[in-house]
Amino acid sequence: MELLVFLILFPALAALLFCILPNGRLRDTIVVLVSAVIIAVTLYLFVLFAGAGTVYFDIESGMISQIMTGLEVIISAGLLYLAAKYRQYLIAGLVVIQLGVVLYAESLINETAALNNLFIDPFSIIMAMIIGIIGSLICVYSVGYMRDYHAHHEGMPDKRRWFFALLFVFLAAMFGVVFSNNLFWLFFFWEVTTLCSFLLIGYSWDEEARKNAFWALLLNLLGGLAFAFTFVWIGLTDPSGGLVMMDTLLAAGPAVAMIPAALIGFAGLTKAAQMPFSSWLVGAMVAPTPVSALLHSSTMVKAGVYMIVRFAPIYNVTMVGYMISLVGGVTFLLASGIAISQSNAKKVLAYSTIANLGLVVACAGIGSYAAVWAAILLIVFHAIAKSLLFLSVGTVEHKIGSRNIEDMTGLLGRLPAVTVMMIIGIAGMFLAPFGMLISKWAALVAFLDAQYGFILVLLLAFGSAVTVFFWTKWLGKLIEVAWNPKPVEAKISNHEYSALVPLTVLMVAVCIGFPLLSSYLVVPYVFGIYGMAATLGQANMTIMVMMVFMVLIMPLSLLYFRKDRKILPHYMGGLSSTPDMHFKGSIGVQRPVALGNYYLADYFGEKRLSNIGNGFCIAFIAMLMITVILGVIA
Amino acid sequence: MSNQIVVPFGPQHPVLPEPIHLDLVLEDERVVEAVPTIGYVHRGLEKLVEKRDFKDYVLIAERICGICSFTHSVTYCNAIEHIMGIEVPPRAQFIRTIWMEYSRMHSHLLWLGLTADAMGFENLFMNAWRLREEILDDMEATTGGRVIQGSSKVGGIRLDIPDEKLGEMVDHLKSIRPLLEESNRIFTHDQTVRHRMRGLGVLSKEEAWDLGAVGPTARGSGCDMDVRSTGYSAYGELGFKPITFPHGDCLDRCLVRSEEVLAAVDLVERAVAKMPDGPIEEKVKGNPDGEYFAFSEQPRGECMHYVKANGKKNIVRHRVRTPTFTNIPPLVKMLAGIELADVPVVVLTIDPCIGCAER
Amino acid sequence: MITEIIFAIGFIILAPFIGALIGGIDRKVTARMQGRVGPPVLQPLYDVFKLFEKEKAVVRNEVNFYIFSYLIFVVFTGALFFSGSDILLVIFALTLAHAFLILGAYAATSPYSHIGAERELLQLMAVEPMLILAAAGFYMATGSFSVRDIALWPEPIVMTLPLLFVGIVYVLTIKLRKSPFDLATTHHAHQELVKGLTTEFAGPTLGMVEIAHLYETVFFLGLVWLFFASMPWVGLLAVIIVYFLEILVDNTTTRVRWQVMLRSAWLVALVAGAINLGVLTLM
Amino acid sequence: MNEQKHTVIEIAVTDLLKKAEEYHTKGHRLVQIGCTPLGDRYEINYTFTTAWDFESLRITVHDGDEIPSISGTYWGAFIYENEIHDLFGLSVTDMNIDFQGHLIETRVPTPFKNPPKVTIVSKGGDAQ
Amino acid sequence: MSYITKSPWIIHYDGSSCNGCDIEVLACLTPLYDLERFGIVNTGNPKHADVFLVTGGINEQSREVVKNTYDQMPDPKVVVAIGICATTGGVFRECYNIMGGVDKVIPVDVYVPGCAARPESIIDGVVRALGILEEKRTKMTEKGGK
Amino acid sequence: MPLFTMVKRALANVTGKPATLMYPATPAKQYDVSRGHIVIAIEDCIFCGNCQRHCVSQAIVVDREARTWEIDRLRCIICGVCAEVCPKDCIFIEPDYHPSSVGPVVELVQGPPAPPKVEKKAKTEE
Ligand code: SF4
Ligand code: SF4
Ligand code: SF4
Ligand code: SF4
Ligand code: SF4
Ligand code: SF4
Ligand code: SF4
Ligand code: SF4
Repeated sequence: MELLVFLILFPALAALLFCILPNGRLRDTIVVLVSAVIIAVTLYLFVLFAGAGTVYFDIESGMISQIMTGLEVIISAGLLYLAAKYRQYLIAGLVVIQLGVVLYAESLINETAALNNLFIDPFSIIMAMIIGIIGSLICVYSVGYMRDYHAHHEGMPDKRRWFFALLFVFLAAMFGVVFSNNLFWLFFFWEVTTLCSFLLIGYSWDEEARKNAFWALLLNLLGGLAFAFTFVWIGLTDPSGGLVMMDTLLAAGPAVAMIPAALIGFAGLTKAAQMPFSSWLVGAMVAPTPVSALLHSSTMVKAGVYMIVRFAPIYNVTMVGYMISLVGGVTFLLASGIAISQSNAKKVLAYSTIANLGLVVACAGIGSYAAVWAAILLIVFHAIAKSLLFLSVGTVEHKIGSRNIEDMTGLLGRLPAVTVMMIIGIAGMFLAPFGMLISKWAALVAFLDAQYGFILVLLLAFGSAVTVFFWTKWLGKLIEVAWNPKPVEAKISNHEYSALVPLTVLMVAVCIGFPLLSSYLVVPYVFGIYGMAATLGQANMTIMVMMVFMVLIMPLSLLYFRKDRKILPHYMGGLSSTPDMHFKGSIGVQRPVALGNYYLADYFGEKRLSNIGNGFCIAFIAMLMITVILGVIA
Repeated sequence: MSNQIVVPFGPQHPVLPEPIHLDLVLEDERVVEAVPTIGYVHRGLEKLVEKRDFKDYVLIAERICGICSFTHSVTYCNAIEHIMGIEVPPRAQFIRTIWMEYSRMHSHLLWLGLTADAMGFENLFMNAWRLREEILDDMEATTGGRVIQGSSKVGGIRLDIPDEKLGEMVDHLKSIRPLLEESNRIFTHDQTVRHRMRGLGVLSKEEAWDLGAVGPTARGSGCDMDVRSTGYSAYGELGFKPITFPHGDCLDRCLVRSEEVLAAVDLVERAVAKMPDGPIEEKVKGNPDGEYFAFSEQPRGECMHYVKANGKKNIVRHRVRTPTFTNIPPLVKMLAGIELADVPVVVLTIDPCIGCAER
Repeated sequence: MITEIIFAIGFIILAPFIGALIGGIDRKVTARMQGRVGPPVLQPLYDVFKLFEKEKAVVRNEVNFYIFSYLIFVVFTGALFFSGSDILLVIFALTLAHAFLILGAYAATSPYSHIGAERELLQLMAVEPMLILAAAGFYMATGSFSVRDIALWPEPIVMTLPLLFVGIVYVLTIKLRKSPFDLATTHHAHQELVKGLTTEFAGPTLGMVEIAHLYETVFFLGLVWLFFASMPWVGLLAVIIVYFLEILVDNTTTRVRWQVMLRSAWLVALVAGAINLGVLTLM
Repeated sequence: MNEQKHTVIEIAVTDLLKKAEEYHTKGHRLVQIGCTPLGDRYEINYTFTTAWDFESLRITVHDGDEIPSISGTYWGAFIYENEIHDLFGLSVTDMNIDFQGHLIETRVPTPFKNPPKVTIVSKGGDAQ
Repeated sequence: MSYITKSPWIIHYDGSSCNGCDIEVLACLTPLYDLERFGIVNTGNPKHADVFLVTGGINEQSREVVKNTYDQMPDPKVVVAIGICATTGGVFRECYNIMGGVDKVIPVDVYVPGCAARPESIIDGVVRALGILEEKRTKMTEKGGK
Repeated sequence: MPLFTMVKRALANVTGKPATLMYPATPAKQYDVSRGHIVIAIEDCIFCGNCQRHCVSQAIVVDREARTWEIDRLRCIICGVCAEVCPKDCIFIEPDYHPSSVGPVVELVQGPPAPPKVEKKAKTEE
C-alpha cells in the first residue's frame, strides 16, 4: 500500500519542489533523479504485485476525502477566475454546475461505508508502468527539450518551473486514477488531469494556445459533468455509498451499473478525444512536444480509455456498449482518414492517436473477454510507439526547424539515429510483425465474435487500410534521398537520447516479448473478470516472432548489396540532372525536382471527414443518452 | 514546404512517340502548372531551300513529317504551281486527293490507336493499327512507299493509278468499312473510354477560335473550319462537308476524327467514281518568281506553306505553319488543372505532330 | 506439421515456374485477343533469367535491400498460405511485403518511381479492406482463420460467401496489375508514369520484382481456389475462368483514374462485406 | 479550282498593335505569323481571317528593331513570336509567355538571321 | 545461348526524325509484324531496356537526351540506328541543326537503311543486333569472371 | 451502359487466325512499285553526273575519269529522283529493301572501259 501512496504522493511532492527550484543544473538533475525513482518504484511494484491478482487497500477515507473536496473547490475557484478573466462564460457555467452537482451528490452519500479506497490489479499495473516508465522518460526528455525550446522562443516568459511541476502533478494524478477504487477519489484525480492538461496546453499562453487550452477544458468539463452525475445517481439509488466503490459497482453487473457505466463511458469518450470531442486533442498540439507526448501516450487520453476498459464488462452485449463501440469504430476510420490529409507530423500523430483510441474504445464497448484483451494490448503498444514518435518528432523539429513531413525528406541520411528510432516507432504503429498490428488482429477476432460485430469489422477493415497509407508515405519520406539537405546540428542532448533510446528498446522488446506480457498481466486480468481469456495460437505467435527477427535481420543484406553495383543516374525523361536533382526545364530555367506526398485533401480533408464523423458520433451518443434517460425513468 | 511534385515529363517518354517536354507541377495528381519545351525535332529544313533545286525540294518538304507526308508535298507543290501558273491536269488532282484522304485515314487510325494506348487500352491500339495496315497496303501498292510516298511532284504526280487498281481499292475499302465502323463504335461508345475523355480538356468554341486552334481540335469545339471547304485539289468536285462536334472535350475531338475516317472512305469512293482521264503531269519550265500562301487541310488541321521565290532555281523562303504548332497554345490552356493520368490523353487529342511543328 | 512444411517448400520451389507458365499463357492469350501471335509460353522465365544476366545497376544500394525484403516476404506470405497458416497473418505479411516494395520505390527518389510508390500505396489501400473482409468471411463461414481448416471445410465456401468471392475477383485485377487498374506500374507499353514504381529498378533488382510477381500470382490464384476448396477440380476450373476473365477485362478497358479505382474497390468491398457478412450474422 | 483570296497589306510597325486589335474586335482569328529574311531586312506577315479570305499585315523590320508583341490581343501569338525571336534573332517586346530564347534551341544561334553585310573582295574557293 | 537474346526489351527514341521511321517502329509492335514473337517488349524506360532504337539525325536538343538514355541502360546493350536520318543524317544532313547520324553521339551497332525503314527491315536489324548483344554479354561475363 | 464493347472483337480475335505475317519465316511483303533499293545498269551509264547533282541526300558520287558510280546505301532515301533524271534510264528501283549493316555501306560500281576508245582502236586497226 505504501508503494501506491508513494507513487501518488512522491511526484506531487516533487512538483512542489520544482515550483521553487530555479532553472538550472540542479533542477535538471533532480528531474532526472525523481524520474529514475518513479521508474524504479514502478518496476518494483510490478515485481511485487504481478502475480498477486487484485489487492485492495483499506485507507481511512474521511479526512482525505475532505481534503480532496477542499482542493476541488479551490481548483474550481481558480478556473472560475480564469474563465471570468478571459470571458469563457460557458466554462464558468460548467465549473459551477459541476461543483454543485458534486457537492450535492456528496451530501447524498454516506461515505463512511467506503473501504478499500485503493487497489491494484494487473490492469492497474500495466497502466502504472505506462505512466511510470513512459511518463518519466518524457519528463527526462523535457529537460533537454525545454532548454532548446526556450532558446528558440526568445521573448516567451520562461515558466519552466511550473512546467515541470505540472508534469509531475500530472503523473501523480494519473497514478491516482489507476489506483483509486473509490470513485470520488478517482473523480478528483480525473479532474486534476483535466486541469493539468489545460495548463500545459496553454503553456505559451499566446492567443492560439489559450484558445485551444480553453477548448480542451470545455470538452473535458463536459465529460467531468457526466462523471459527476454518476454520483448523483449513486446517491439516489444507494445512499449507503457502497456503489461508490468501483469494484462493487462493477460486480453489481449491467442491470445496476448500466447508467453509471454509460455516464462514465461518456466522460471517457471526451477524455479519450473520440469524435465529436476529438478537436481538443488536435488543438493540444500547440503545447511543447513533450506535453503532446505525455497527453497522447501515458496520461490524459489513457485515463479516458482506462475508464472505458474498466467498465467494459458492463458494456458486454448491451445497447450502450454497442453505441460506444460504434463511436470508437467510426472515430478509428475517420480519424485515420483525416491523418492522410495532414502534412504536419504532430497532427498526423494526433489523428492517429485519436484513431487508435477509437479502436480501444470499440473493443471496450464490445466488452467481451477477447475484446478486452485486445484493448489492453492496444493501450500498451500505442503508449510506447506514440511516445517514441512524439519525442523523435520533437527532436527532429528542433534540428531541422520544421514539423512538416515534407521537410523530413531523406532524414535517414541526415539524422540517422533519431530517424531509425522514428522508423521503428512508425513500423510499430502499423506493420505486420510489430505490436499494433497484433492488437488490430485481436480486435478483429473480437469483433467477429461479437453480436453485430460485422459493422465494426467493416470499420476496422477500411480503417486499417487507411492507416497503411499515411504511415507508409511518411516512412517513404524518411528514406528518400535528400539531395539538398539543410545542415543539421548534430548534437542532440543526452536527456533526449536517454528517453529515446529506452523507448526504442522498449518498443522492440514489447514486440518480441508481448506473449509474456500477455500471459503475465493481460490474461490474468481478463481471466479474473470473465473466467476465460483469449490468446493468439502458439503457432501464430511463433510466426510473428519469426517475422520480427526476419525484419531485424534483413538489413544485413545491405552488406551484400553494397558490393560492386554500378550507380545509375535517375530517370528524368531523358534529361540530365545535376547531383542535387535539378533538371533543365522549360524556358531555360534549372528546376529542382520536388517529390511531395499525396494528401488527397479533396477526399480525406479534415473538415469534411470530421463533419461526417461528428455527425455519426453525435447520433450514437444521443442514442446512448436516450438509453440512460430511459433507464433513469425506468 | 508544399507538397508539390515536379516531374520532367518527356522528352523521352513512352506515351509520347515524339519528343516534347513538359515541366509538370503536380499537387497529388492534379496539374497546377505545365510549361512545354519543344525543339527536340527542329532540324531547320526550311533553310535547305537555299541548297536544293525547288523541284527536288518536294522530297524534303514531304519529310517534314512522316504521317501527313503526302499532304505536305502536295501543299508545297500547290504553292509552286500557283506561282508559276501551272495547270495541274485533273486526273493528277483527283489522284492527289485520293492519296491525301488515304493519308488522313492512316493518320487518324494511327492517332486513334495512340490515344487508346495512352489510356491503357492496348487492344484498341492494336486493333486500330491493324486496320491502318490495310490502308498502308493500298498506299504502298500505288505509291511504292508506306509512310513516305514521294509520289507528288511539281506539276502533277509521278505514278498513275490504273483504273482497275482504283476499282480494287474501292472494293477493299468497302470490305474494311464494317471493321472501321466497329472500331469507331468501340472508341466512341465504350464506357471506360468515355469515362476517360468526356468533359476532359474542354475548349469552348470561343477559346478555340481565339487561341488559333485548327483541324479536329477546332472542329471538336464546334468551329466549322476545314480548308477542304475551299475546294483545293479535287475537293471542290466531291461535295465536301466538314464534320463538327459541339462539346470541345477530348471525346468530341475523337468523334471528329473517327467520323472523318469514314468520310474519307466516302470521298475516295466518290473520287474514283468521278475520276477523269488524261495526263498526270504538266511539264515544268523555268523557275518560279513570286510568293504564295498555300493552304491545305491535313489530318491535324489547316496547314500553310508560304513560298517566296525570285526566279532562281533555289527559292528564297519556304515557311510552313503546321497545325500542331498553332495548336500548342490551346493545349497549354487545356492542361491546367487536369489529372496527371489525363495529361497524355489531352496531349494526344490535339494529335500533336512535333515533326511538322518544328520542322 | 510435416505436410505443411512440404507444402510450403513445394510452393517456394514450384510457384515461380507455375507463375511463369500462367504469365506466359496470359501473354499468349492477350496477344491472340489483339490478333497477334505473341511470345513463347515460357517468355516470363526468359525475361527473369535475362534480367539476372544484366549488369547490377541501381540508383542507390539501399533500394536492393527493400526489394529483396519484398521478395522474401512475398515468398513468406505464399509459404504461410500454402502451409495452411492463419489467413489474417498471411494478409498482414503480404501488406508488409508490399510496404517494402513501396519503400524501395521511395528510396529510389525519382519523380516517376515516387509517383508510382504513391499510386501503389493507393492500390494497397484500395485492396486491403476486401482482403480483410474476405478473411472475416472465411472465419464466419468456417469458424477458423486457419487456411488449413478452411481448405478442409466440407462445403464449398463460395456458396456462403458469394459476394465476397466477387469482391476478391474484383480486387484481383488491382493486385495482378491489370487494366483498368494498372496504375502504379504496368506490363503494357505506354503509361503516363513510364514504368511507375519500377522505373528505377534495373537488371537483377527488377528480376527480383518479377519473381515476386510470379509468386504473388500463384498466391492470389490460390486464394481464389480456396473458395472452392472442397471441390478441388471445380476450383481449378474456377481459377482458370477467373484468370481468363481478368485477361479479357485487361484487354477491353482503358486504365481508369485512381479516384475510380479507390472508390469502386471500396464500394465493392463495402457492399460485398456488409451484405455478405450481414446475412451471415443474421443466419 | 476555287481557291482562297489572300490580300497583303503593308503597314508600319507602329500601326501593328492597333491593327491587330481591330482584327480581334472584328472576330478574326490569327492564322500565323511568319518571317522572311530578305538580305538586309525582314518581312513579317501577320495573317488573319474570318473564313477563307485571308488578310496579311506585312511589316518590314531590320536587325536590331524591336517588334511589339500582339500576344496581349491574341493570347496564342506567343508561340510565333518566340519562334521569330529564336530563329531570326529579332526581339519581340512584352510577350505574355517569353521563353527567353529557349523555345527552339539550335546549334547555330539564330540560323535565319540575315548575314552581316560584307563586301566580297574576291571570290576564292568554296564557301564551305 | 544466353537468355538475353530471347528477351530483348527495347526502348525507342525519336532523335529529331520526321516521324516516318518512328511510326514504322511502332508498327513493328502491332499485330501484322508483332515483335513480341521474339520476346521483345517496348519498355519506354532505359533502365529496363537492352536495345535502343534511335531514329532521326539528332539535333542540338536531342543529343543530350540520346546520350542520357544510352548511359542509363544497363550493360549489355546495343544501339540500332533506324532510317537514313539515323544512319547518316539523310536528307537533313546539311541542316544547321542536325548532327548527321546517331553514331556522332553514341556508338551504333546496327544500321538499318530505308526512308522510312520498312518494318521488315527493322525486324532484320533488331535480330542482327541480338547477335551483337549476345557477344557483348559473353564479353561482360568474361570480364566479370576475372 | 456499354461496357466491354471490345469483348466481341477480342473473342473473335482469339478464335480467329492472328493477323501476323510470320516474317522472316514468310517473305517480306512488297509490291511492284515498292521502293526497295537502287540498282544501276552500269553498262549503259555515260557518267554524266546528273543523278549526283539531283540526289537530295548526296548519296551518289560519279567519277567521270575513273568511270565509277558510287552509292552510299546509308544515305540513299530511295526517292527515285536519280532514276527520273538519268538521261540513259540506267538507274532502277528494285522492290526489295537493302539489308541492315553493322557499318557504312558504300558500293562502288566500276563501269566498263570507255567504248569510244574501243571504237577508235577498231578504226585504226582497219
Ligand atoms: S525554428 Fe523550429 S526549432 Fe527553432 S525555434 Fe522555431 S519552432 Fe523551435
Ligand atoms: S515544437 Fe512547437 S512548441 Fe515546441 S519548440 Fe517547436 S514550435 Fe515550439
Ligand atoms: S501536321 Fe502532322 S500530318 Fe501534318 S504535316 Fe505535320 S506531321 Fe504531318
Ligand atoms: S504527331 Fe506527328 S510525330 Fe507525333 S505521332 Fe503524330 S505524326 Fe508522329
Ligand atoms: S529516314 Fe526518312 S522516314 Fe526516316 S526519319 Fe528520316 S526522313 Fe523520316
Ligand atoms: S545529260 Fe543533262 S545534265 Fe547530264 S551532262 Fe547532259 S546536259 Fe548535262
Ligand atoms: S534514290 Fe534518291 S537518294 Fe537514293 S540515290 Fe537516288 S536520288 Fe539519291
Ligand atoms: S544520271 Fe544515269 S547516266 Fe548519268 S551518271 Fe547517273 S546513272 Fe549514269
